[in-house]
Amino acid sequence: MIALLLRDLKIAVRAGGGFGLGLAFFLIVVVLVPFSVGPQSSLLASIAPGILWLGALLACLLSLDRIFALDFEDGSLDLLATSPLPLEGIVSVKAAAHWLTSALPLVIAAPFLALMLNLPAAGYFWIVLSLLLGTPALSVIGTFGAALTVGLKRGGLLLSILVLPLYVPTLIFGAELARRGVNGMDTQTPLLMLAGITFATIALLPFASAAVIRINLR
Amino acid sequence: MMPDLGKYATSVLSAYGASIAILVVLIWASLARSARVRKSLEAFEAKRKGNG
Amino acid sequence: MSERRSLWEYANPRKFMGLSGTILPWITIAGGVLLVVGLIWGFFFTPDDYRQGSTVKIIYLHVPSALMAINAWFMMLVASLIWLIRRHHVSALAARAAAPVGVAMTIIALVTGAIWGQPMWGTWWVWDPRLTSFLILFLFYLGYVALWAAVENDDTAADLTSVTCIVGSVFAVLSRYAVNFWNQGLHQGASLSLDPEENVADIFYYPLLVTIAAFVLIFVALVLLRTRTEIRARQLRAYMARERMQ
Amino acid sequence: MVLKVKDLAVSRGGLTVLEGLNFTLSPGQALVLRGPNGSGKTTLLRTLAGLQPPAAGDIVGDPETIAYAAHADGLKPTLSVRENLAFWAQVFGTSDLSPAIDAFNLGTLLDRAAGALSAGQKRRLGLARLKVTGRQVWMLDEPTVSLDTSSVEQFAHTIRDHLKNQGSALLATHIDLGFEATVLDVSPYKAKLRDLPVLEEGLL
Repeated sequence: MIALLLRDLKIAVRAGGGFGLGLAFFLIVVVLVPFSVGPQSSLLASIAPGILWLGALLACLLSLDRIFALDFEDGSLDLLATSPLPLEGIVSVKAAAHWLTSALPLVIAAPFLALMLNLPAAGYFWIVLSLLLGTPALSVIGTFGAALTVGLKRGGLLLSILVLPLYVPTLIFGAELARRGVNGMDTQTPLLMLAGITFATIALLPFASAAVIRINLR
Repeated sequence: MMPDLGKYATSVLSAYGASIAILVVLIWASLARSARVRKSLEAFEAKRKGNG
Repeated sequence: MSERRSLWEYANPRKFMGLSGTILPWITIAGGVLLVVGLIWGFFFTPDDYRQGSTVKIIYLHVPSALMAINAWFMMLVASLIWLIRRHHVSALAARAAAPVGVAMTIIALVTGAIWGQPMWGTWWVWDPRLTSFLILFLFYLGYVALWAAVENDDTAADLTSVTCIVGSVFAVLSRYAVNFWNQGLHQGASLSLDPEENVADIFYYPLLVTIAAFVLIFVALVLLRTRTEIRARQLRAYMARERMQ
Repeated sequence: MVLKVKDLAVSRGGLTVLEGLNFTLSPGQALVLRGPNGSGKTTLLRTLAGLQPPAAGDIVGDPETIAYAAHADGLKPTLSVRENLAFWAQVFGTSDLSPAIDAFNLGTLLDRAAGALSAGQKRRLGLARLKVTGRQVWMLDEPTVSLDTSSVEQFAHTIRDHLKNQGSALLATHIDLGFEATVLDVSPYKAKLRDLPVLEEGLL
């Protein structure tokens, strides 16, 4: 399992792995926002939590189809499925690798982008906390979507259509947590819900993803 | 005959119109596909019988 | 009757085609008659509401379609579970057949809701939790239908969409809860709602029951018709696949 | 006996392609599957490897003894030969790479990226992967594609070695590899067309 994680990280970091593309996308989306809504600091500050969450979500989405596509094309997925590793573990590792390579850089970059959106410094903590807590759910749910569409031609758009509705609860509670935290409101409910969604998806969704991979490999 | 719908006539009529239109499209699409599939299946089975 | 007879017999495609062919005309006629009766009753023979005026007549379409939008998904969930557990092809095909009907019902619910909201709330769209939930449900339907269309092999498509339906159901319920929480401050008062339990008097309620029954029957008729079509299409594809092998 | 197949039927895309297969595989035995393209050899191997369920019949054997090698080698182009092999060794819980490296003459290529290898070299690396799995039953789908004559000889030698050590092999291949093997022609087991895959004939 750890070997698989290390292998995926190594491939992502080496040339041609697409590492950093999501981060660049996140940066560009957030930079485009002031161009589209105007440069007023107060407006930007008030929509910053939502923009950062939406940008992070889209950046995560962008790299989902790579989770299984390469392994499917070169035959590794067949070989992994017949290996001693349980498929549930394989999909969990894949989700973890996606989070480490695609989502974690976004979380780290978020405060700097928040700065550009004139968010008060006290809000950085909540932005980072909500993304840190919510993005694992995005990776795990996205892995399920990637497992559904593995092997499909033109699966990319379908993947987005399937995954985006599943992202709704995570987005709502994540952005709500960030917004409430920034505005100094009560954060307990969204915090608990977001944590609940993340832990429940990590615990349960790999079983669905593995089942779906088995179906697709038949 | 026509009831007096008052100032909301447009809303009510457009709601009825839109809903019935959507239902009609759905029913028409279902029937059209049903007829098409049925015809091609029958054609196929007739051809098979002819051959065998 | 032998002891082996059970409801599951109708999961056999041939039995299903026989039974559905017999009852389909009757259900269609009953549904059509009830729809005409309910809509005429509601449209011509009920008074206006003292606050909502004549817009109250929209409930005869809005409430049944909204109910069917949810029930169609629920039916798909049950059919998906039956397919995954008992591997009856009719079940998977019925789920596939129900999805476009559910889409249409969702659109009717959204459109009538928006048209009702325009004079009542002064805007076509508010991010009311209930309306928003239907919008999200619509997105779930789109993904489900798109997945069926994208996968070539029928059994694979049935398996994948079934899992999607089950996972989607959990997330749909979660979304409903999330949306409620997200817009709790702006929730519209019950006095101006299309929800029948909250503010509909008996005089509006009876024709509403008739249209609800009509929508249920029309839904069943459409699903039966479309399932028959799917079974035939499946049969045709099976013939074609076999021909290619020869 | 490491693998026993009873009345097996396998299907591809909902259609049964082979049926009524019965055979056993013993330690030290090689079984070569023959048959024209599209006859279902790959489907049979995938079924035996556990990637898809049988359409009918039984497969008796421990899936934990099987190492499967498909058409595609599952190599990562940005990883070196050594890294590719070491990864699969770790997945299968083994650690000694040298027998595999020696058997397929990969010693001089170890630090080259797998993406920079020729087709034949990639294939050799893919086959070396089987050796690092440490598993008893090898299932190979067209293993000699893009191998030159001397590499085929190396491969045949490796198989002979494996059989000598009480391993077994199941191969789908067209060429004669020059070792003693039971040949199973799958053509007679082609599924009869009478069975419609799902729905009954004459449905309407």
